[in-house]
Amino acid sequence: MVKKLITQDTRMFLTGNEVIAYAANAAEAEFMYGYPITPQNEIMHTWCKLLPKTEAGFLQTEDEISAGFSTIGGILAGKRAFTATAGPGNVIMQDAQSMAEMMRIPFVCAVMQRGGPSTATVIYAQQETRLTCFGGNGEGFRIVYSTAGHQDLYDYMIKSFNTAWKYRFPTFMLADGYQGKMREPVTLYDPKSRGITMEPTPAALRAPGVIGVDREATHLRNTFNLEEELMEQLDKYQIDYDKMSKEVEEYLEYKAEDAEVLIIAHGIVARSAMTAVDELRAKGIKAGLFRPITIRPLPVEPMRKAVKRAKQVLFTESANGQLAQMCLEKLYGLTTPYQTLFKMGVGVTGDDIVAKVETMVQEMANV
Amino acid sequence: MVKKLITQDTRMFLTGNEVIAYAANAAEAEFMYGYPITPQNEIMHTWCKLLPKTEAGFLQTEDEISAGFSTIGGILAGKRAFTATAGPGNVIMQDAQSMAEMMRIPFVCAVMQRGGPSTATVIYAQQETRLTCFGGNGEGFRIVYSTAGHQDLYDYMIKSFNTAWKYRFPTFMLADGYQGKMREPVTLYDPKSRGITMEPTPAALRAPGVIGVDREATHLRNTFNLEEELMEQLDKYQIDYDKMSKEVEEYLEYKAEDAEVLIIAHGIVARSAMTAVDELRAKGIKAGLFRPITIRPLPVEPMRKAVKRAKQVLFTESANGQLAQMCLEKLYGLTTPYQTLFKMGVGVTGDDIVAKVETMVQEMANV
Amino acid sequence: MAEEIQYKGYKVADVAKGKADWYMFTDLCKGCGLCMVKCPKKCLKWSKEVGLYQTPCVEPDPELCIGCGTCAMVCPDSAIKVVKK
Amino acid sequence: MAEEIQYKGYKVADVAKGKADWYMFTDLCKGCGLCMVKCPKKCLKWSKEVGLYQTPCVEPDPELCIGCGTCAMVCPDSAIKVVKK
Amino acid sequence: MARTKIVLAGEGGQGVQSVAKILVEAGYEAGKEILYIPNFGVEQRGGVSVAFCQIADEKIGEPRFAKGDIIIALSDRAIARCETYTSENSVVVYDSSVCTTKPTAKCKEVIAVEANKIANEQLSARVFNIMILGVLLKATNVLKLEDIKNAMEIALGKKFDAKPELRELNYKALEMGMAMVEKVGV
Amino acid sequence: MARTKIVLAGEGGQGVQSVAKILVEAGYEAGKEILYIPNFGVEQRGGVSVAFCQIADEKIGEPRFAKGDIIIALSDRAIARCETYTSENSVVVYDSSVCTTKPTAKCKEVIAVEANKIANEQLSARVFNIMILGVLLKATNVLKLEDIKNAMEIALGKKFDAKPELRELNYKALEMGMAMVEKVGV
Amino acid sequence: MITTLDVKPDLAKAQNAAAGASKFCPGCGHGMILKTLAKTIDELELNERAVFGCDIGCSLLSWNYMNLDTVQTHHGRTTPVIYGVTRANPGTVGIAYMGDGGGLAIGAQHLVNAATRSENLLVIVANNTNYGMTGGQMSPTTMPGQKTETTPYGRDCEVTGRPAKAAELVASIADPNKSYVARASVSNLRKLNTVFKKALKNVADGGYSFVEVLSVCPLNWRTNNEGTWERLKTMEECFEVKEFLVKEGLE
Amino acid sequence: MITTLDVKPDLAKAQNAAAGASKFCPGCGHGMILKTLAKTIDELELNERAVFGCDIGCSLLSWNYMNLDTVQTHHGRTTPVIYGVTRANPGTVGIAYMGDGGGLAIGAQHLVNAATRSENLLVIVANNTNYGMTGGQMSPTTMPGQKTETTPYGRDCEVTGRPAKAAELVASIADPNKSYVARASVSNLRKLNTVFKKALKNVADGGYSFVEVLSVCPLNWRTNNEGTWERLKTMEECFEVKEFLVKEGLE
Ligand SMILES: Cc1ncc(C[n+]2csc(CCOP(=O)(O)OP(=O)(O)O)c2C)c(N)n1
Ligand SMILES: Cc1ncc(C[n+]2csc(CCOP(=O)(O)OP(=O)(O)O)c2C)c(N)n1
Ligand code: SF4
Ligand code: SF4
Ligand code: SF4
Ligand code: SF4
Ligand code: SF4
Ligand code: SF4
Ligand SMILES: [Mg+2]
Ligand SMILES: [Mg+2]
Repeated sequence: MVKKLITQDTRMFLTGNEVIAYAANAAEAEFMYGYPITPQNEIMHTWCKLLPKTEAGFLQTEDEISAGFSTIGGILAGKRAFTATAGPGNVIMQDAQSMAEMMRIPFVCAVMQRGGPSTATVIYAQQETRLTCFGGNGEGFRIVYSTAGHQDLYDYMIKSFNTAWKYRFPTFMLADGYQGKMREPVTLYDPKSRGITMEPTPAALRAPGVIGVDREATHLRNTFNLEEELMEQLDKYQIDYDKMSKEVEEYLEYKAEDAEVLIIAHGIVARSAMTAVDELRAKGIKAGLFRPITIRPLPVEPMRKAVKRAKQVLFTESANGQLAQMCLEKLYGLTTPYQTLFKMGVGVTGDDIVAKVETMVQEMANV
Repeated sequence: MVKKLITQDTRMFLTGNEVIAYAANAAEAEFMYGYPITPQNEIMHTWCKLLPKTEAGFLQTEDEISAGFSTIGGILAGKRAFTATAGPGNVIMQDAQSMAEMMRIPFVCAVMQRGGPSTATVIYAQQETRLTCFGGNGEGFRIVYSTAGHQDLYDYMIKSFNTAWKYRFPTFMLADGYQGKMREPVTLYDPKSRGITMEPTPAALRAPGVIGVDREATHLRNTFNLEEELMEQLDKYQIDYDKMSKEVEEYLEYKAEDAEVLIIAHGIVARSAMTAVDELRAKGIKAGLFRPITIRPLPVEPMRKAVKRAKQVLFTESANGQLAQMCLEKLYGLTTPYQTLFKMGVGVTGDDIVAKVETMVQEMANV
Repeated sequence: MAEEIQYKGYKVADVAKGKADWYMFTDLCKGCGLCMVKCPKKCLKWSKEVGLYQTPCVEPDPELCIGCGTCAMVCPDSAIKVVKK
Repeated sequence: MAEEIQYKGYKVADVAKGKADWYMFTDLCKGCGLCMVKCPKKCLKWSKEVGLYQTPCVEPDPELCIGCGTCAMVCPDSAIKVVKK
Repeated sequence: MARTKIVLAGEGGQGVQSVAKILVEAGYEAGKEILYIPNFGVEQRGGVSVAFCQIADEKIGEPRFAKGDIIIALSDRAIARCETYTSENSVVVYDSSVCTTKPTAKCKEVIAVEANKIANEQLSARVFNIMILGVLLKATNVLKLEDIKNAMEIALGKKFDAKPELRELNYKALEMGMAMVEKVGV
Repeated sequence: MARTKIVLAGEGGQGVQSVAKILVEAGYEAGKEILYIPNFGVEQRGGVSVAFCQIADEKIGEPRFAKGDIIIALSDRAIARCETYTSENSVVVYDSSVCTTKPTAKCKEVIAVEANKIANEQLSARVFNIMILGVLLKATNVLKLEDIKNAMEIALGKKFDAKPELRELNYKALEMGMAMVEKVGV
Repeated sequence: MITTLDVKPDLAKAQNAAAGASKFCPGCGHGMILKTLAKTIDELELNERAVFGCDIGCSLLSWNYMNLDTVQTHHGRTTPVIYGVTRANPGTVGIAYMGDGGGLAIGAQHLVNAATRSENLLVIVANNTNYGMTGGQMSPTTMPGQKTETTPYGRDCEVTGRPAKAAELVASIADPNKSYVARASVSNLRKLNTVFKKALKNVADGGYSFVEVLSVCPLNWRTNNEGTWERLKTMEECFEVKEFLVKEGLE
Repeated sequence: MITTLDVKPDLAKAQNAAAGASKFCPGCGHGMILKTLAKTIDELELNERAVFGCDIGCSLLSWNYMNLDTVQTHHGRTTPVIYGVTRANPGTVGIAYMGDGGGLAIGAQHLVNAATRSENLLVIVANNTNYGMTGGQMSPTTMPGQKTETTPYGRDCEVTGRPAKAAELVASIADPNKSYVARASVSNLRKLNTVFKKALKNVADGGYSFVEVLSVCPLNWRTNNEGTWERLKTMEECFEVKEFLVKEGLE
């Protein structure tokens, strides 16, 4: 058993990467496997620094492929194990993630997005949104929480473990380099104090019992001989996925109730949007925000309702419409006009959004 | 210079993988780099068998990562080089493909889809559609042709080289295990005889001229120090991409003009849809097909028109709606109701589609 | 747990001058013939009986077989068993 | 092609008993001090002048410097040049 | 729009794909439209081997069909595997000298042949698959004997030239195969 | 909804991030809402180092802002880089004893300080950045001197304890920095 | 005459009898290696401590071959999965079973780094000098002149390099105080049994073991029974069968 | 007093003067290695035949350092890009420049397979015993007891393995008839120049060369000038500086 560091509510002024390491410990995570990449390094650094106190485990692997697959090994051994990555690391870790997806392994990974495609920048982006939701050669049987600051990082890192082990879909906490590197105050707590019990993490390999006496040997595989066998398996997953979705979906509305211009944004950009909404409201423009927190699965029904109510929609992202694509699929049939404010790999500021919404309102008035 | 094997129209009875190898030679491809994976192996086998005659080059690399990156090396050296992959190989080759995307390298790759996620099956699927269009940590600045049989394989393999080198976006020919392994008659030809001239393939590294005298040294990179530098670059790509799209978009309509039920399908499933359309028409149901050939970029305008005309739409895929997601994004605002027939990793037959459309028509009548 | 599995096959009794029985499990034999080559007495022949893939199984000449068990050890599919008496 | 680049810096003339001039290119010096340690005469000192990152550059004691060029060879940024006369 | 859909299934060693290849080659040479998909799984040998063949007069649409017109199953596992490809309009042929089970899926007609036994007893175990080719030729009835013989020449000509008696043996097997279905009268 | 947005930019060796860290630590300890993003690129050293700091009374929304209220640029390259963060409402401070150029972007006010020169001449080159901290403290005017001193104790306490004269030196630098802006009167 | 027999085949407890005949081709070396491995596990009574991982390549066909907790992974990725297990659950006897392609080509970074770190597991590479599962292409260990689908005119070492020597490579980097490294062959299963015994003992004691086994692939070699054994002899001339590194005290 | 000088710094023709000061940290070993490499290229007059590839890691900062055709690739992927070039355009003198992380960790499969095939290129691994660019984590070559961000209490070889020896590894697998393998150090740039000369000559003749250079990373080592050189001495005790494989006839 690992030693928990946070036993009572503690307000701290940390970087987001530090927050994640603390959150993993609070969730009683036992092992981290990883390969360095900016901007997630300090998760590992903090985790390593704390090892004498936490008595947890750590392995620095030879690359992200190994990090992903050894994390799978740790999980199959029945440990609450996790990893973290970003950018090109996230790309090659899809190899392991697609296996976790096929084998329903409760894989937990913090993704700290950086610019793309390719090595691009080490700084910030929302360009791994699609990759994290749907990467690999599969159908996206995954759960993805998109966070918007340090309290989220703490809350959702803890939650990710429970979601993963409860539903057995690979679960990602999608953040970014800003969140990882920035400092802001955050309240750390013992999950127990919030009524959160950690899901058990039964071993798949070397489970209790003697083989042939108490139980059969476990034979795990990800390969099928027939197409039909594969489809049968995946059709079952789809049923589980749909059922899980209703329980897991999360979103946040900010002054969306009476919004004429509805901003749809996720992660840190949603925070800029909140600043913008306040400024716009101050200017007499009825703006509001719909922020999906689970971007996979998307909270489809509330989103459709919000869009239906609005006169105009603005999608804004630090990417070229990766969230927008996923949303628009689910919004088909509605006719509320939309515009976009996409800045590939660059932070969207409140000012950017204010300016854009002002022109939208202007144009609308001119029609 | 490689020797061309096909100098006059030749009808042959080949597997699709053989067709692709012949097509690459017809396109005067000079080098293939690759790593074996079912169901693309016979492209390599055929290429290797023909080497004494073609005098082209081949390198079997240590994995798909190396295959992708060495293909990039060959292209930068000014050779019409290519590779082929599938499934989990396609997943890890995204590492190289994202670099090609960032650096505008005319990367050419034949993707022979198999079941997913993970190793899954070696047979057939359309589950790498999203991956091939948008894989990696980027925005999908790629061109993807989806083929539906051997004549396509020949035509579009040749075309892929020209598209890639003309527009300098990575270009993929997306097929599948059925197309790769099945045999049907096909007509091979010399591209010249069809008025096709192969685009020149200038070297980026060791271009003509003495450094410092005739030209500056070439310094290629994919990494930027500032977010803004990255965005500036990508914004330019977007402009190029949009311009290219108009020239490159391709689609096929089959009895879609007056279709009440419009089937949207790509690749080999579109062929089953054609069988189904004929059967449905025979039964008095006005069915039609819209088949995007370029699935990235999508032929948005014609697709919107066709959907608008129809009373109902059916998306059908051997996947869980990967094409549908991309289409629905672009169809936002329309209200034609749609249904889906998705078989993950399993072939969709004409009978499947006929049955589905019949129930759709039935339901509509009952409303 | 695991139910009893029934094995089909044939027996060549009293090989090695009666000191051993030689068994073939036909549902396991794939007819590869590797055992034949390794038999020190070269006394294995193709049988009339077919195995898993409808290909011939093997059987020893009981006169020549010394019951050494090499064939059993070599067989990738454990299709042969030699029981010393 | 490449236009002429102008280099700023300073000169310590007549080191090695007048047999060489010692030059510092201040836009190249990053003040790492590696040269100081490798100087066989240990005659390099921090300068009043600052380099690329506003950190001090180095300069030799012209009396002690033997113009051997070790500092120039070692400098990762080619910030030193010793010209034999 | 005549199109014949054939499913041929058997064990790894039975030469199912070789038979299918000769059949489709014959069809191609005869100017038909052809579409042939060999089934392939992860096992190189073992598992049931299935060949999906279509022979038509016009361009073929769907590459993989739902139900076959003619289904030939050469082992118990093949019978089981083929159930899914069987409809009320299918004719199912199986080798009763190999299989211990019978096809039970609803279909137009079930035909039992004893190719394996007859090949073993009257000719040679090695031409069992050619006998099956004869069955197929007759049962489908879209290709001519000459077409098949030509295709056999392409596939096996070299072997035949080396051992001319082989040609006769194979022709014999082919004819005996054809006769098997003739007798039951498809 | 008081919120102060600060951009601090300089060369790798100038201690920009250390100054920013003390400033935000002070704000945090004083109970303010804080959001601090260090800029980071691929170069470990070299390139302009930028710190984006926000100090507010209420929860901070946008992590990255478009325009700063106070902009401090400590080198020519920093001046250039900061143009984009400058609006008509920004106050721009630069060190005229280091920079050879002047800020030219439209803004409310430009203030030249000579921290580098004064630090070198009157105290020590090493406390140049603390002098800048003094400038910042005064220019922003949202934190108290005591807050900063506490934060300095957290960051540098150990060093101070080892060499108590260092504490005095740093306090002096801080005050001199504050005085620089006082004089010009923000 | 075939009847129901009253004896049972000689299967080890560590073999999964319920899975029936193996999924390998007739005469495949994988069967010989695995039945020997299973027997060794029985002998050392490691059945409850073992975790068996198989790769993509024909080794995947062993996903239910062993009567042991088993995980079938991705091509080349069995090593990281298994050291992931043993890192998290020390005391586990982890076995990573793969082909020459999975071991030396796509998984070479894991081979090298696990050996350098001398991770606590047994890595077995079944070397059949080709990519069996994908239909017989060249692998890093393909022998000079050998015909494969990607060297249809025989491997030309000038162009494609010389055959890779896994055991020699691993022996040159593994920690001598922790490691056992050997090459064996399916031509001598008794010897293979001895080698596996040492390898497993070492792993059970917390060490790192690597065993390369020269194997046969009659399907892609297109050899009959005689030819298969002949080819194996040629291999043994090319790849030295011996122990390369034996931790002191490991008898 | 700073003025405009009438002399120019001693830059090789193969160095890109127009790029100004390098992007490396003060005192970084990459600068020493690359200026020596550039000088050697000048000496052998390979400027027109050379293609320089740099990795991700601080080597990426050399993307415009050389006055040569250059491509900056992905982390660990410079080797395949460069052998991709030389395979397609023989006669090219391909140089793949990377750190110890790119070479031995994430790129180990390329290191090993390019060496086994003895591809026609020069692979240079700048070994600074840590991941410089990402802020100083452990690398495969981190020395026993060395403190890094992921071994904050010092590298414990029992847990993380012993330092990897790139040159020894490569020498054990490269084709002796085609290869040159050596380890050098930035403590002796004259010697490094000699080593590069042989390595490049061999590549120009169609061979495979591998040079590991012991380098310094004052930033992450947190060393001052004295400390940096001291640490390098310790490294030289751990990693033997010598030639490991010299193709016959290569003088
Ligand atoms: C990422 C990836 N690349 C390629 C493949 C295709 N593939 C499957 S097995 C195999 C080679 C198997 O060769 P080897 O490892 O030697 O095992 P063998 O079949 O010979 O026993 C390959 C290339 C794959 N499944 N995944
Ligand atoms: C796929 C991928 N994983 C991780 C990284 C992050 N990364 C960049 S450089 C580096 C390590 C650099 O170390 P080394 O290769 O030794 O070079 P150095 O900086 O020390 O010279 C890492 C892990 C990346 N860019 N891409
Ligand atoms: S008994 Fe075993 S070795 Fe002999 S032919 Fe049958 S399967 Fe092969
Ligand atoms: S027991 Fe020995 S002698 Fe008898 S058949 Fe087997 S190998 Fe031959
Ligand atoms: S001259 Fe070179 S070595 Fe010396 S301090 Fe300056 S940069 Fe460092
Ligand atoms: S030239 Fe020689 S003696 Fe003079 S400063 Fe440089 S290293 Fe020292
Ligand atoms: S292909 Fe070769 S290695 Fe694979 S199962 Fe068949 S014989 Fe064995
Ligand atoms: S971090 Fe280290 S290796 Fe990288 S540039 Fe700085 S000193 Fe050099
Ligand atoms: Mg193999
Ligand atoms: Mg390094």
